[in-house]
Amino acid sequence: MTDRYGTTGLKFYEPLLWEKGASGRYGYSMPQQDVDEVPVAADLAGPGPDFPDLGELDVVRHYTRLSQWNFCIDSGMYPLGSCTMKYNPKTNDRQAQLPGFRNAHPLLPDKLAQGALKIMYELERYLAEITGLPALSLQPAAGAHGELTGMLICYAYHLDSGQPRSKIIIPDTAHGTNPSSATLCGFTPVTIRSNAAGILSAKDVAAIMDEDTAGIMITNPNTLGFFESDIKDITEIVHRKGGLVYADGANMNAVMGIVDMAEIGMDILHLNLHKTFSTPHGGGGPGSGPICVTQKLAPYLPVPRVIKQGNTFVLSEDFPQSVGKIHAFYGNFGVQLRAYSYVRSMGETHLKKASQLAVLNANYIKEMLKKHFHLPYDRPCMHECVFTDKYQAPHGVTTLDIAKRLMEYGFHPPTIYFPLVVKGAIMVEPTETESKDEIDRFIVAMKAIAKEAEESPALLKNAPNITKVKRLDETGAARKPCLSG
Amino acid sequence: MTDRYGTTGLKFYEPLLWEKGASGRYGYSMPQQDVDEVPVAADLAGPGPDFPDLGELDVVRHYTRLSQWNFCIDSGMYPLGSCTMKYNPKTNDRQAQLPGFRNAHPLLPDKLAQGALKIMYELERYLAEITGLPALSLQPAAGAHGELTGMLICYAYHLDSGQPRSKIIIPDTAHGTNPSSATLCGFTPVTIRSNAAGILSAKDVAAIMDEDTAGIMITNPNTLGFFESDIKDITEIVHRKGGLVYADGANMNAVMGIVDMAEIGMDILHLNLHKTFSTPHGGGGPGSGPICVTQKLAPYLPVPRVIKQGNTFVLSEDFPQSVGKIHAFYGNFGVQLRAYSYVRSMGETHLKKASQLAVLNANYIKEMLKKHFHLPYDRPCMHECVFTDKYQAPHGVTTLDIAKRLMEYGFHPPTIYFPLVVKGAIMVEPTETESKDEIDRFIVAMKAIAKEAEESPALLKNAPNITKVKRLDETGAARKPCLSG
Amino acid sequence: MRYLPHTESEIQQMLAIIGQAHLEDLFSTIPAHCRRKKKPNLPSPLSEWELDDHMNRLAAQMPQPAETKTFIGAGSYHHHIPAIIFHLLSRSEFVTSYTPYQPEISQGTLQAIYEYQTYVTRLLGMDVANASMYDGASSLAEALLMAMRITRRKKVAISSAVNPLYRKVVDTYLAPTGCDIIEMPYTSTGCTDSACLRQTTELAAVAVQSPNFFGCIEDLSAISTTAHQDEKTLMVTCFSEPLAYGIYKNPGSQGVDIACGEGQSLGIPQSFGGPGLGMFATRSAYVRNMPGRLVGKTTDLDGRRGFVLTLATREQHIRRERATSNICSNQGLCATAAAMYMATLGGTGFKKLAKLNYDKTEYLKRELRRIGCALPFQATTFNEFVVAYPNGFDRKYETLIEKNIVPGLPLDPFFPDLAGHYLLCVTETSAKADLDRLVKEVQS
Amino acid sequence: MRYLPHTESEIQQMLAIIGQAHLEDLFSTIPAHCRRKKKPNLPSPLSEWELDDHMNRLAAQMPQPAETKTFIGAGSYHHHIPAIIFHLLSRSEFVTSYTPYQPEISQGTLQAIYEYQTYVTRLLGMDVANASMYDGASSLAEALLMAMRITRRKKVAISSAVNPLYRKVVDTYLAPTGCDIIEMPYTSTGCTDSACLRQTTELAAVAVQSPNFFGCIEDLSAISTTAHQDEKTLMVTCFSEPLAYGIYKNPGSQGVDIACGEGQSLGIPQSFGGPGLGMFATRSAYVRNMPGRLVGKTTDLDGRRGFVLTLATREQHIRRERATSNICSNQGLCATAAAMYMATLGGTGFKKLAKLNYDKTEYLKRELRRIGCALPFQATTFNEFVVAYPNGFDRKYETLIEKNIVPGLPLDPFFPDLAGHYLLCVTETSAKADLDRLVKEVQS
Ligand SMILES: Cc1ncc(COP(=O)(O)O)c(C=O)c1O
Ligand SMILES: Cc1ncc(COP(=O)(O)O)c(C=O)c1O
Repeated sequence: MTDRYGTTGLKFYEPLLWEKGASGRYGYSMPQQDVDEVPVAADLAGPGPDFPDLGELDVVRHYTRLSQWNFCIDSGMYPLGSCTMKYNPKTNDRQAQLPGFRNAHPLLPDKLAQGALKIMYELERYLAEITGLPALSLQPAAGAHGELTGMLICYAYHLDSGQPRSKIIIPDTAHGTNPSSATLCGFTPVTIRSNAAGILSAKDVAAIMDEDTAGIMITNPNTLGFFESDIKDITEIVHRKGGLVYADGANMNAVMGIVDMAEIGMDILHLNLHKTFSTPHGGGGPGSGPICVTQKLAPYLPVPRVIKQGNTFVLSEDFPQSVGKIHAFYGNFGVQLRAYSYVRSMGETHLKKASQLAVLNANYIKEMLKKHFHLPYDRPCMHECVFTDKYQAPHGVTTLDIAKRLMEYGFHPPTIYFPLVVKGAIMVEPTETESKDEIDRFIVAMKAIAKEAEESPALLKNAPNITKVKRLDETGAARKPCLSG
Repeated sequence: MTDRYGTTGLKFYEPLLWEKGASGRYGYSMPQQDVDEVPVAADLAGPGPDFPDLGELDVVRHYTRLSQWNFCIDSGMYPLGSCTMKYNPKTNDRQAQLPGFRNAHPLLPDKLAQGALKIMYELERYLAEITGLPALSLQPAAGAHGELTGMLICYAYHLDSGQPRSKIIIPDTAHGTNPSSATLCGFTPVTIRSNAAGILSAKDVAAIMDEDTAGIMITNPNTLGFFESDIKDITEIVHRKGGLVYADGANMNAVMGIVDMAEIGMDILHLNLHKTFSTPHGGGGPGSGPICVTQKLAPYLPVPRVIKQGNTFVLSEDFPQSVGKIHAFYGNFGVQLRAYSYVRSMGETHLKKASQLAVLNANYIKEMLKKHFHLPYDRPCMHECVFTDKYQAPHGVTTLDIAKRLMEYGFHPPTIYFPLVVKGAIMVEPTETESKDEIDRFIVAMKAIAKEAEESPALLKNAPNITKVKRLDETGAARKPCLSG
Repeated sequence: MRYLPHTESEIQQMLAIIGQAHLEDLFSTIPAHCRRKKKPNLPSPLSEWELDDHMNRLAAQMPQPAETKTFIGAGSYHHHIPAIIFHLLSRSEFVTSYTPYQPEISQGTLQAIYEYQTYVTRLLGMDVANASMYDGASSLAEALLMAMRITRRKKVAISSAVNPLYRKVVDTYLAPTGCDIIEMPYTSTGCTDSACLRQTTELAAVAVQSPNFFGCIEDLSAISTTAHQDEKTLMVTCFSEPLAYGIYKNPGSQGVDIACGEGQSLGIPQSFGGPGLGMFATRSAYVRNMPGRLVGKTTDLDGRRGFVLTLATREQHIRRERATSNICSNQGLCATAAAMYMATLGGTGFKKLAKLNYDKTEYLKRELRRIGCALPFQATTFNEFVVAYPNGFDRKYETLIEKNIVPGLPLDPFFPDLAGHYLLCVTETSAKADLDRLVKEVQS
Repeated sequence: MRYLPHTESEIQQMLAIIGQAHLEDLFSTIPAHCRRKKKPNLPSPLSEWELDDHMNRLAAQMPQPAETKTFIGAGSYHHHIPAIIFHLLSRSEFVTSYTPYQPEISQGTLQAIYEYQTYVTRLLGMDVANASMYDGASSLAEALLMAMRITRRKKVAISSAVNPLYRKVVDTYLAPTGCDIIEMPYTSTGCTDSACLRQTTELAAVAVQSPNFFGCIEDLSAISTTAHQDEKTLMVTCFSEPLAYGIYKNPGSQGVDIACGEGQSLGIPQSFGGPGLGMFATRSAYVRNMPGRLVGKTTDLDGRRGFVLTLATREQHIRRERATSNICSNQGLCATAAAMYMATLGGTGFKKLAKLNYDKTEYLKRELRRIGCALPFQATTFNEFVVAYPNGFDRKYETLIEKNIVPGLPLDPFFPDLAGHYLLCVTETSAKADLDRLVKEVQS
């Protein structure tokens, strides 16, 4: 038996799809031609796509093999900071596959869609309870999409009040989507630095908040894993100058049932259902980024909105101040449905417990590893903690090397080099679904790596060796992009 | 790019279940205690099992990791001779999961079970058409179970005719289950040798068939992959002495739509639905081994039998000559249902084509490899072909070494050391679902290994190196068995 | 056909290598008189979508789980199955692999079965368990054959409270052996009357079931003691509801030599009776007489832990006519499902769930008694029991079925003297409201 | 809760290490006035089985696919999805992984997306495609933003035959940019009238949809030519039914600069409108202006082929406020599904399936014309078309819905001038018999 969960075994090479197949082979069960063939207008007709012809087994093997090259939550701990890679319950997938949902057309008459509308309506209510913000839209398809929607609301709000504003305050710890979403709405980001404790100081906000500033985008807990304890002062400052407070709720997993976002002065907040609410991330999406607002801003929410008329749910477009539509239909309903199942399974008690355990896990890791990895802010953290490679740097070892070596121990690396304000950041978010055993093994691995960094740094510099491929030439990839075959 | 499909990558170590967990953790959603607790009689009460307490994610990771240590059809070619490892269509699994089937109680009143009974009734009809044998029972749960049922029928038949018989003729190429099943019914196997062409000679059968011999168990095509071309003479000889001919139909995949088993004189035959009819083997089962008989033997089939009364299907026990029951209910219905879906998907044309292509693939491999591996019988084969390690032996390389090295090329080894009559047998059954590309890659691998055997035999003797574990101490395992932890 | 990958030109290329012109030529070794003239008469092929429609229609003719309440057990039990089990069990690596003949690339299956074997020994209190048998009935038959082999005797005693379907299978398996089968009656409490054993000698085995067919818990210790008065005789216990051992003493602690039965209730869908899971366990002393596959722990060349099929010299592929059984393919995937299920429950959950089944059953028993139904057997039960419904219930039975309630299994086909009696089963899947509804319907 | 693995004693051990006594103490950095007093008011937790029941009941309130025939497309299409896609796509390795930031252990996702990008370029005849956008509507909006960035212009022309829902999304996205949106009318044939472009200058982009919202195939070459009379102007085409390119000329061959749209019809369940798949492709020249992730081919230290996320300097996490888009998570799993679907169809199957959709649609058009329905637009269509049902159809519409037929989408909410007109969709999932039934019902 071994301490190292990372080991090796047989994997399969698999060519690209178009390196396989034979013309005329097929993998699809073509329905009968039970009507006459009609010629296609010659001037419009095209040759059709040049795809290889594959058999059913060709496709099955291709993707089975490909899948086996991936790390995933179900194969091991995935402590990717800011991403909340918690366990994705299988029962939620079961619910999403029910034929009544899976096959529902989005433009069915409302009366044929009561089951789906009820889910959306109730999920909105639950998320309103959890965030404290009473009105919301499930339409945004991901976190950044939620941010954009929120910024559009912010833009529309100021426009309506007759004074469009041009700036927005964004902390230096913010996720890249924040400034980018703000820019899309014509706002110029004004960066504000976090203080020595890794949070914002109210006085710094006061110093730059003015009447041309639309508001502030704030992540709380922030991406260093700290609660913005000046938040009430900050929101007051912003509000006093007529600004709005946008909350990036990506880190909601730390404070469910603990903080009411409305009470602390947040006006607009997006959630990431694919983080806090346990929906799977699918190797990059689909996610879901509901946008929650105060009553005052409710009229600006995207349409249609699900409303209840007596016992019936209907989709209403009748919100003249609405920013409009942000998705062709109602967002990623299949993801919302999974989050709905999650909330119904957890209830209030377990959601709060989840936050407590997420914070417990992070603080435990922080305590256990802080002698081995430099902790830029040595104070209690929330759901994630940020280390750096400072202790390892003298041995020529970087955060990247540590991350790559960790793979060989059977763990997915933490988020690295983010937030940008921490040099060589190693951002660990264990989530509550990792057990103490698993966390302890992670700690053992990290300590071993810290030791290796001193004693045999080459092990780290050359890692990973046991993965399907070794380090890849990313510079070459960007210099001469080859984006299709 | 590489010729070798076998490569390595990250796998995960995973402890035994009881090396994980923490007392009080749980992974099961316990339903509400909505009735009073009632004490259990103290004299009968036990402590309950000593199982570790695991969380849902513990279990998910455990089996996800374990699964990744397996080779399977969906990951690569699995040319295990005599096992017909063809592609298992996913749509058949879908059908078996339909709630109406999946949750059906076997003792439902017939009128509530019409859907299931219809499937069983129709599958019997289809298999009767395919084999040519008109009556059958789906009750046997696997091939060997079918053999046992067949031998019980043979036993009952002779008993009814007033002359129990004590012997049964079994070729030396037979699968081990044949003599073993016969023995269970009190028959003494009399071994008969195959001739220089790898088949039985009618005259050899004639020489030993007598009135104390219950019949013959014959596999056709046999396990060397040859059609028993004397079969008509053989069945006549056996019949003339009052014997019955039992056919092991494990190799039916070679002759669907090509040979009618009744026409060539077979009286009883079992099929392996988990071979010929594409149901998955599940790492060892469940299978299904329907037993098919002539009209004369129909009264002996196990009960209950599905019969049609008007438009209704009923289970009837009313067959007084029946051998009785061989399974508590009706066999592996979930497997039968998959075979039913397969037959309905294939129809007559594609089943015949499947046999033709299975034979095509085997003969192609035989031709391409016979210069590299010794072919003990150089003649056209059916669905499988048998090589030996004779050319490699001078280099100290055995069939086992070849098999192990093949893993490193990304293929599952063929069946080895069976049939017993061929020294160092390498029995290759590609099946029809392997494409020419895949077969060609297999041939390339086999040729490369033949070359390696000459040039660097150590590569073979030390193989496999890239698998999760290397060669295991099987002798030690048997000498000091450790069968539980 | 999408499962057949060969294009016409590939077929031609391959035929050319073989030296044949047509696919038909490949069958030249089959004499002309052996080739069939008539094609099999099969329905024409369905597309994937037609098959879906067809199967949806057939499945719709079966009771729909959300609508129908079936209070039947009798060897097949409706328990909740966690979604993770379906998810994990459907992984291709488990589903589409063969028996693990090549251990280096089958460690997943092998470790899973080794763990299954371990869980079974812990559940039943036995030393060794095999990798599975076909089902509970054939397990029992094989247990008796094993006892006959060990003792070289040809007489067994079997309780009449053993599931009658299992007894029929035993009869079938034992028919050619000339074994004498003595039936032990059941008493008025619903348990086996082993008194007759005292007059019987030369028994290879004494076989009972616990919980027995009537749901009653047998006093295994007492019967074992009686059986073992002849020290050669083996005590065999079977079961169809192993969940009972979550609250009741296990067979191993009560002198049982072979414990076997059906494991369907451990996370395997009912699926109209199969595939289920034959469980089989015994004492170490008998391991080399066991039927079925065994997975053993060992080490690889580097000293790492690994698992292999072992003690194969008992089996048909090595020992042929002298094998301990003819079994080859077993119910491996079902054994894996059962292990997953037991792992998910954990020891704590297993006990709690068993207790919940018991409590709900006791509730229904009390309620039925309250409305005046007779419960003929007084012995302790687990999640099944026999009830005598009021006179004239036959007609109501049909009405209830119309109302999507199957109020138990009528016992007269199996026990003519129990006409008018029904075998009822209650699991955790029945809410109190379901039980109340049944009681109300019976009463009304 | 089975998702929360910590036992009480583990919690205590961990708290001890941290130096706290209670879980609550972990939140000491949150000022007291920031802690909520009122608990969120949520329904109490459901067990796995209660959740199943609850969701079964809700799903049962939706049309059941076997019973209901929905003849609506309009951006969401009912196509058959092979069982293998569900099977493969549900593999944990695809489902529970994050964006492939660590390529060494994400090659499965990366190769799958690289293949997806390749298939998209081949289908659309474009040079490069990204790894996906949120949906068809937001893809179109991003395409226009991209055109505005490239051209540094603030005016776009968009066809009124573009899906009105997409146009609304475009309006929303473009609102803060101050961009002028000029609407191109549609002609009596159902296609875009691009005549107005001649009088318009300084356009960043001209955007049409083909097949357009009415199902009509646009003459993309002609419109491109007009648009490109100003060589800076970008020609943008969107689509919601990419299957059409199985029989019709692709955008790339018709002078299109950005082709984008919705890929739901490529093997993704309709799922009440999402998750779907935003497809996005352009010419090589514009690759560094593209929004969204890109996977590129490269080699590892040993020279082996591998894949990485590339050209990230366009993206928000590097470029922040100067990024080409704010998109981060996209619809990766849906892109993988689409690749699987296209791979399963193959080139031959893709063309054949497209043709079958077309043939069936032509059949229904002919039959509806036969019974006297007017089909206002004469342009060639793919699998959708507009029909004017007989007067007084509104009432029959309700009756048909009772009969489980949804006979198209009423167009008046979107195009008041098309009151009484319906948009119908026919795919391979409708058998001739279904179409005949619809015709009969309309006629009766
Ligand atoms: C803090 C923060 N904000 C916003 C986002 C963007 O969310 P999404 O990827 O769903 O668009 C992320 C995602 O990583 C994040 O971590
Ligand atoms: C020729 C032959 N006969 C019989 C059997 C036994 O079938 P089963 O494993 O289904 O019991 C096999 C299985 O390998 C076989 O190959």
